[in-house]
Amino acid sequence: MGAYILRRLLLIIPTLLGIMIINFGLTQFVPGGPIEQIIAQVQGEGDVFQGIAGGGDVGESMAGGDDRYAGARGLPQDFLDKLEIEMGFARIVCADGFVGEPTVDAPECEKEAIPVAERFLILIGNYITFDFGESYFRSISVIDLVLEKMPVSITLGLWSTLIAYLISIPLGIRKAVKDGSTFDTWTSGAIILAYAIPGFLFAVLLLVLFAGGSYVKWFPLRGLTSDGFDDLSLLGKIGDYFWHITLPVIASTISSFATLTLLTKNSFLDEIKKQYVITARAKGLSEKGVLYGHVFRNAMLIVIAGFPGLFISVFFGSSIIIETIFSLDGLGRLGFEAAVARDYPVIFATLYVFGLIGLLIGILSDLMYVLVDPRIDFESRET
Amino acid sequence: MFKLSPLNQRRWRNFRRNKRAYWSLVIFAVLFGLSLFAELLANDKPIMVRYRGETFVPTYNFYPETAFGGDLRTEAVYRDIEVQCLIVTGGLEDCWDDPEAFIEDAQDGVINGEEIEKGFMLWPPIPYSFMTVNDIGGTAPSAPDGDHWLGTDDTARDVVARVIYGFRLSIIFTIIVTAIASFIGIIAGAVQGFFGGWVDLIFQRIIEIWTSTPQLYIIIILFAILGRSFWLLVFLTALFGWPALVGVVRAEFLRARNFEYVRAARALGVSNWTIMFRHMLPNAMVATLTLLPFIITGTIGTLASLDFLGFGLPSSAPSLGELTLQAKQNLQAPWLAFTAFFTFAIMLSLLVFIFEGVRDAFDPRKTFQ
Amino acid sequence: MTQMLKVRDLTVSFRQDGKDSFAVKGVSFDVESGETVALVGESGSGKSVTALSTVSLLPESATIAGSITYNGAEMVGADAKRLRDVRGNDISFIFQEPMTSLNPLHTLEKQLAESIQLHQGLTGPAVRERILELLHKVGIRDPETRLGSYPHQLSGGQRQRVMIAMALANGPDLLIADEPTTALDVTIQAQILELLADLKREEGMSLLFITHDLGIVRKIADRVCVMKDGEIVEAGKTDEIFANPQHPYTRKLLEAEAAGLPDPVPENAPEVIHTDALRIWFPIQAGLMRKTVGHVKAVNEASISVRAGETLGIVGESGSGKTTLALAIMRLISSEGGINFDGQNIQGWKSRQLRPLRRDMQIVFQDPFGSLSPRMTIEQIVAEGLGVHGVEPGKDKRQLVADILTEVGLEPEMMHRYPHEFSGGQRQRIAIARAMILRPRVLVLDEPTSALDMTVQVQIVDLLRDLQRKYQLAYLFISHDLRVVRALSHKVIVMKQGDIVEAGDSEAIFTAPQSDYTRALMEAAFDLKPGEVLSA
Amino acid sequence: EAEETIIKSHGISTFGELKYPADFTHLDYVNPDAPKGGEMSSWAFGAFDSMHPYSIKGRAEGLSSIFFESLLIGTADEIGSAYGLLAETLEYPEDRSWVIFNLRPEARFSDGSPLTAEDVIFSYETFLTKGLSSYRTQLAKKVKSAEALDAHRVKYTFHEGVPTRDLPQDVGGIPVFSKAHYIANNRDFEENSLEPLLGSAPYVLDSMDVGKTAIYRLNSDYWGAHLPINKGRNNFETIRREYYADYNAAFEGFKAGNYTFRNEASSKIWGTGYDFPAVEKGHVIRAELHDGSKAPGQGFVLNTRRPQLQDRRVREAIGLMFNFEWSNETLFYGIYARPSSFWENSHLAAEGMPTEAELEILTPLADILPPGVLDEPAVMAPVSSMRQLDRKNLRKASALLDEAGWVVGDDGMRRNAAGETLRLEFLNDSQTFDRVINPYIDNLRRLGVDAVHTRVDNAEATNRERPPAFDFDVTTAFLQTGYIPGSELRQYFGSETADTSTFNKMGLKSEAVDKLIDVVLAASTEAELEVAVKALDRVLRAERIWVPQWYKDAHTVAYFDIYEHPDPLPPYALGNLDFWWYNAEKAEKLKAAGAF
Ligand SMILES: Nc1ncnc2c1ncn2[C@@H]1O[C@H](COP(=O)(O)OP(=O)(O)OP(=O)(O)O)[C@@H](O)[C@H]1O
Ligand SMILES: Nc1ncnc2c1ncn2[C@@H]1O[C@H](COP(=O)(O)OP(=O)(O)OP(=O)(O)O)[C@@H](O)[C@H]1O
Ligand SMILES: [Mg+2]
Ligand SMILES: [Mg+2]
Repeated sequence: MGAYILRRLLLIIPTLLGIMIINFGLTQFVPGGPIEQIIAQVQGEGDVFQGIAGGGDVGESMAGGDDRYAGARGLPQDFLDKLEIEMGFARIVCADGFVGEPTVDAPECEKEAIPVAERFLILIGNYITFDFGESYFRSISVIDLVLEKMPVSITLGLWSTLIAYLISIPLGIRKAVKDGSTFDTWTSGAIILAYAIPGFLFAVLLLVLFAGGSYVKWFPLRGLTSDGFDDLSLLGKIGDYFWHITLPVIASTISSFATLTLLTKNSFLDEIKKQYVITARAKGLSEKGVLYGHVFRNAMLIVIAGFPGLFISVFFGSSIIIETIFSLDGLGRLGFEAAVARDYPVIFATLYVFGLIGLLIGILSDLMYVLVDPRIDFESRET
Repeated sequence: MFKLSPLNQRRWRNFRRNKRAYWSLVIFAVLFGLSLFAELLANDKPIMVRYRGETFVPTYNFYPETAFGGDLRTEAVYRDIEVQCLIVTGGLEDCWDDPEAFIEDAQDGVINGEEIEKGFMLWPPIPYSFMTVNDIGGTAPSAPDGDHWLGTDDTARDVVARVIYGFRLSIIFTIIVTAIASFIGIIAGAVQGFFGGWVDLIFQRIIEIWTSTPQLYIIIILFAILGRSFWLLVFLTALFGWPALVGVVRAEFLRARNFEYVRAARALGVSNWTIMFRHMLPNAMVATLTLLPFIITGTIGTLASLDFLGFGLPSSAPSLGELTLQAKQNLQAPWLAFTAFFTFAIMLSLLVFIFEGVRDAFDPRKTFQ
Repeated sequence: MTQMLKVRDLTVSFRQDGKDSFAVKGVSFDVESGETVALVGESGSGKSVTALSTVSLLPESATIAGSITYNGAEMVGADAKRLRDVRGNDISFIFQEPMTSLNPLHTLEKQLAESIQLHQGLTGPAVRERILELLHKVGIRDPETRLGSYPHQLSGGQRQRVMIAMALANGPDLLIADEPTTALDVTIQAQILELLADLKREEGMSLLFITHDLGIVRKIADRVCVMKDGEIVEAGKTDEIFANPQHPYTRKLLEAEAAGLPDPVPENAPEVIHTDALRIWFPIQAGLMRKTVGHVKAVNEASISVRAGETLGIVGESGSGKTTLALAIMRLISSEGGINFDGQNIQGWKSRQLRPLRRDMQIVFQDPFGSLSPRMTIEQIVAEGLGVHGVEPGKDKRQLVADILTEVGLEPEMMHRYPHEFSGGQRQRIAIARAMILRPRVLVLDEPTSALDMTVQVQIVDLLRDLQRKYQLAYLFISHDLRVVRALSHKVIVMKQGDIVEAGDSEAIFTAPQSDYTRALMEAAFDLKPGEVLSA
Repeated sequence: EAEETIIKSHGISTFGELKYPADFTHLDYVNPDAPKGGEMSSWAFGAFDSMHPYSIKGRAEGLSSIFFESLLIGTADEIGSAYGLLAETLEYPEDRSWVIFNLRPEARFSDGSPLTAEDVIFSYETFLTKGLSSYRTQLAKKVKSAEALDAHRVKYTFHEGVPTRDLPQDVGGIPVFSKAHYIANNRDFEENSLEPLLGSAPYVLDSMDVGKTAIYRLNSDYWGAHLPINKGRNNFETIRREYYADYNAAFEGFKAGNYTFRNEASSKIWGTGYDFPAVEKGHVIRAELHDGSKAPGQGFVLNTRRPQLQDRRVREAIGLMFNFEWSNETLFYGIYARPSSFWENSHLAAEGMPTEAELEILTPLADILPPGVLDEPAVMAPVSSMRQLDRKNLRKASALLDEAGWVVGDDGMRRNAAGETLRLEFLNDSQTFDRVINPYIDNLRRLGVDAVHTRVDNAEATNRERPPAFDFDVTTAFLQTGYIPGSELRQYFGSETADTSTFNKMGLKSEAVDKLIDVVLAASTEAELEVAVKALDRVLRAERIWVPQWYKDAHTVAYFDIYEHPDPLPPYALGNLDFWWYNAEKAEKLKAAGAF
């Protein structure tokens, strides 16, 4: 086992490298790069979220604003060159004997594109030293950027997974025990309906019904906390926090019961009639004792072993759509925005860091298998 | 005739005994079967046209307007009142002026005292196709009424027609994708779990690399190269979908390979693949069977969210995802939301019940009344 | 004496595929307190079902009619709470199939501790003490080192003893023991029976004992009920029944005994199996990192040899490595040392290479239930080997299956059923049928008759002999039932703690055992006085 | 040269005439007695993470330029005029080859420190070296030098040979920030920051909740409150901006009174959303206020680089198939108007038959003009019936295409002699346009055109629409023209830029247009300019390089009944942040009625 774990740990290196190569390679083929995105931005074209947020209108993309400031529009080449250099696509080379600060403006210097392979090596070199660079579009290091978005993602991830598990597992077990009863039927119906509700529609519905100006206004429309959060007492803060997250958490949880509940139910159905369960019953254990003490571990291998993975979803579990609707700024939006805006430092760094975490969690999750079921090992079975 | 083995007969009987599952299957089959003939159910071309004694079948054939006495050589637009007038009156020139009145007049077969060759059109029950942009005399989306039973969407297209075609498209899409993805996923998971060792180590790494590839980029790249199309999306969704099952199947196999009956099968000299698929898979199917209906609807959901993000099917395609998106953007038109919700809910319920029935039918210990 | 358990007109039917089949048809009997009642009878006659129905442990496909009262309280249809209180505390169960009856994911300690804590409220070190005491009583060697083991790390007999320990943990008033000693060697068996007798004597425990071993019945039972086809065909005092059986079936049962000797092996018979100092050590791993901290030395340096048409009996104490050795020879677990089949050293062959050989080397597993795929019907299971290795031309697969089922005493109509719908003995026969249908040249039989009543046992022994004669089959026959071993084996090896302590011709070993251990075995098995030997 | 006449004035306009004399007391369109106080709150889309609007990094708060004033300031009722704000007066020669601004000595930054020539020059230089690209290059091309003559005088000298007409206004419009503050805080102009630079404007940052809310407060010590140009303006005590990432949420926020002023951009919400309780109770006022500003020139541009689009008749036929009337009614709740001209909704749009003066310019170019310019009225956008497919236009378009050699084949598709179909790909990067484009495509296909719709993401669209790719047939663009058109016309319409300009998306290369642009640029009086632009407009329209889409000629606003505004509004601004004011009495009443 120790050897296996060591092997897995060592394999992280080529895997991460593979991930980076594939992604880096991919970005070479994506039509439009960050420079185009900046051009689009400077020209005042649509926000990347307008589509998702919906409700935008065809008349709205009318560019406008400060005509005078923008002057006659146009992006000069030297500006684009400078962007390229700044973003690491090119560098300045100067003729021999040039003294002073190299700039594109100097006649002896010119811009030279950096070859893809070299760019990749530079990137990997930086990453090995955990230097992830800055976003193209904001003066902030990628790590800070991610940390900035964390609270929202953790909030949504944590609470919705917690609620989903706390409800689904007992419910699934009960359904398994009462398989075929009316209870089973109506709960199935309910969770399926909940699953079928498109999450974002539900979110909007909640918003309109409980936070808007047409019906009741019990909950706030956006954000994680109120404006005066810092001045609140501890209790007030907690209250304020939960007050804010109620709607988004409900919206992001509503559809997550179905799979887990049914998975629990069916896994239990499979185990519940086995001989060892009868043994447990014969011991005089209570039904709960039998179900949770004996069947659970046998039936829920997948679910239990999924717990480390769950941990990830706790951190990154928020959905872009829920975030958008409730004006929350989390990793969902960050990721999508970075992808659409071709903000490569953010994309690569998040891939790298989350990739690394993911790989470690993968190992943990496999170890969980062994912990849950000691018969499991990962060796080859050629005997 | 295809004959079921006694065991499968027993399973089928068990399935039928589960009323809920059985009727879900029947309803689903009927709905899907009907939707296969969507062109005859909802179309902006008549099923049949009778013009000057000749019969035309526009659903499947191209006829220029000139074929009916019109003046354009492009395809006849049967919903146009002028074209309708031409067909009914047998091609009278006067149709250009006041077609409504002429159609009225032609009902008795005589116009201005002259006998005409009266024609007719046989329309499908829903005389709109999913792409038909209608003149609704107001602002789209328009509310349900006699013409448009579920109203129209924000491009003034009939929602019923879009749901019929959308149902077909979604089901075909998801069936293909799910079949491919679960096939690959199950095999991959099974191989990994069963063989373990280096097979597992290498395969897992490949999957890890694959799943951390930004799918959006691959979609954008391929769209840019190959253009947006149904089959490309099928391909892409399957490509991204298969790792979903690998983890669970692998885990189940890792466990099941230690069971005594696997050893017994091995002692019999059964080949590895048979052991995997005859002995282990049926016992490692719980998660798969449970997840399958959700994978199926989830695939439709994927399609929807791609539409949502703007990387889905072309916007004229009858996608249920687009309908949901519209529902969100047009809160003033709740019929869109209701339609989307009910379509999804019905589809999902049917699927979940069917698969529950399948699971039960395959469960040796389940008793049926 | 009071009537502790009173069964009246018990009828149990199972619902299968829409039809009802009756397993128990109107059975009535009593167990009085302090009394031992033995339930004997044909395999599949409903003994286990009857026992299970007393505290409602039957699967939901079963319908129970009639009445069962325990200490005057009705158990049929009793509420869950009531059943819970009775189960485990008042009435304890030893299940027929110990291999599958333990929770595979719980350690011994946990499984045992659970019962104790539940009904006795003990905690902490007291629990552990009690567990060790129990394990010791049931004859588990070094119980401390076994506490952390999982069931799959134990031998069949060890598991069975854990089951027994679990059942005795709370000092039940009534112990229902469904073939509790099938996987135990005779010395341990004697120890267990002694233990039960002690409990009965000291604590007035009643015992409902299901067994095929009439010797045991004679030794411990006060009364006997004989079952056949779901009915009690005869009941009465043990002595009377044995002395004067009324029902023809009872008579047949009493008479049946695997007797006789195997046909001699032809002189020039080729050697088919041969092992060279085969060694199987299981690593003992600890911690999450699974570091190997030691080894369970299951088999040390075993060298055996079997010729065509020859039977090698393997006997020895429970946990001595018999099953392990058998599995290693079949190349189903890894081992060190040479394994020769037909002169080829197959050690280290890939499974693909081995596959063609499998037709010729088959095994009947000790745990029949576990070895049957739960979602396959008997037909599929039995026919599977044919599918792999091909059917002789002109033969119908289903017909072959039906034939072999008949030969092992099962009705061919049952072949569309799933494994769990059979009785323990029936499953064992299915496992035999599965192996036999291939007519292998080497057959390993790991306790193939432990769950069979005497009549069927005789039938199987005859069948084995028959086939051996006809096809020159070689058998490796593992059993605790020395009578059967004697009836079948040409040669015998005796194992103890992984070592072969004695090997030689069957007659020689039975009549002139050399080692102390063998001698002790013989004495226990054949009721000999110390120092006495079996006559030739 | 000494005999140069130097003009010294309180303001400057493109062609010389200023509406307001030096001693004006207040702007005509403001209410000089407007009360001060209250709060103006509105919403914005998305989130912000910067308070520095002059860097491409970060998402700057939409009003974050509010902190800065410039030397000159424009008004909402005049075009091309600017009056001194930080500058008391300005001096320039007739040829405007340089300009000197005399700063108001009392000018102060918000922290009370004096604003001097040094700050002006520093700001200018910062913009020149680190400002947004477009700004930078424009400045560098035009301004030769900038110097502080003394503490309150700055002089800009312009390059020779560049048109100088607008340059004094251009340099006078540069925002001024405090040099001392910049240096003390170690700022980098190119990086985003949440700490605004120090400016001199009436509003200062009150507080913010990053990404969610920004509040600006009127500076009670504002140095310029007494200036006539500021009379009746800057009336709100605070200005609050609320960010929402979702349109629905934003609208709900308004309904609930989280903010009180909404410039409704969505025709859908305008058409259907305003029936909530606050409207019904009369708490919310819904008004369509006339917008006198020029339409932004939004249209489908046709890429004339494509072989199939080189024929003007094909382009006309394509234009005929867009049914604006139907779209407006069915898709837009009827709130849009249709532009025909590139200068729609302004006095510069050509109308009817060419006038004498226009003919004077056009006739010499008769040979190279597109047909119909001289003898037909200015091209108007086609009018369709309310039926989605207008048969009249369909026939007309069919005839045009037949004439152009695209004939209908047996499958109903049009093909040219080479057998190619008439392919037309709409490149679109906005989901909201789907419902406009799809019916249009539907119509085109009925015409036999092989029209398809390709939706791509933003970056890809930019990539394909820009040089060197120009890889599209039809796309939506803004052909932005100015009230006083200048050299940008070349970028939009000139042949020299056809292969390199991001703005000449249609790839227009027309000699006549080039010549007319020269005429426009040469215009020296307002009247001349108007005639020249109209002539140009006629030709551009006759080229049929676009299918005009729509524009909105009214501000659709909704606000809680606590604000008042001058009536009538000036033509060129809504001014809700500028010259509207707060009615405390009404506000009390609403509050009492529980509106918030
Ligand atoms: N997987 C395993 N891991 C560790 N120890 C094991 C494992 N399998 C068997 N053992 C140990 O090896 C020893 C031999 O077991 P084996 O099953 O061969 O005994 P056996 O002779 O067949 O006994 P029985 O008669 O009770 O069936 C036992 O002590 C058992 O606990
Ligand atoms: N779950 C079940 N479903 C259907 N039939 C069953 C089921 N369990 C047992 N049977 C049948 O009931 C009958 C009685 O079974 P039972 O297990 O009581 O036999 P037994 O007397 O204990 O036999 P053995 O000595 O072989 O263990 C058998 O014929 C068996 O096939
Ligand atoms: Mg039994
Ligand atoms: Mg054994």
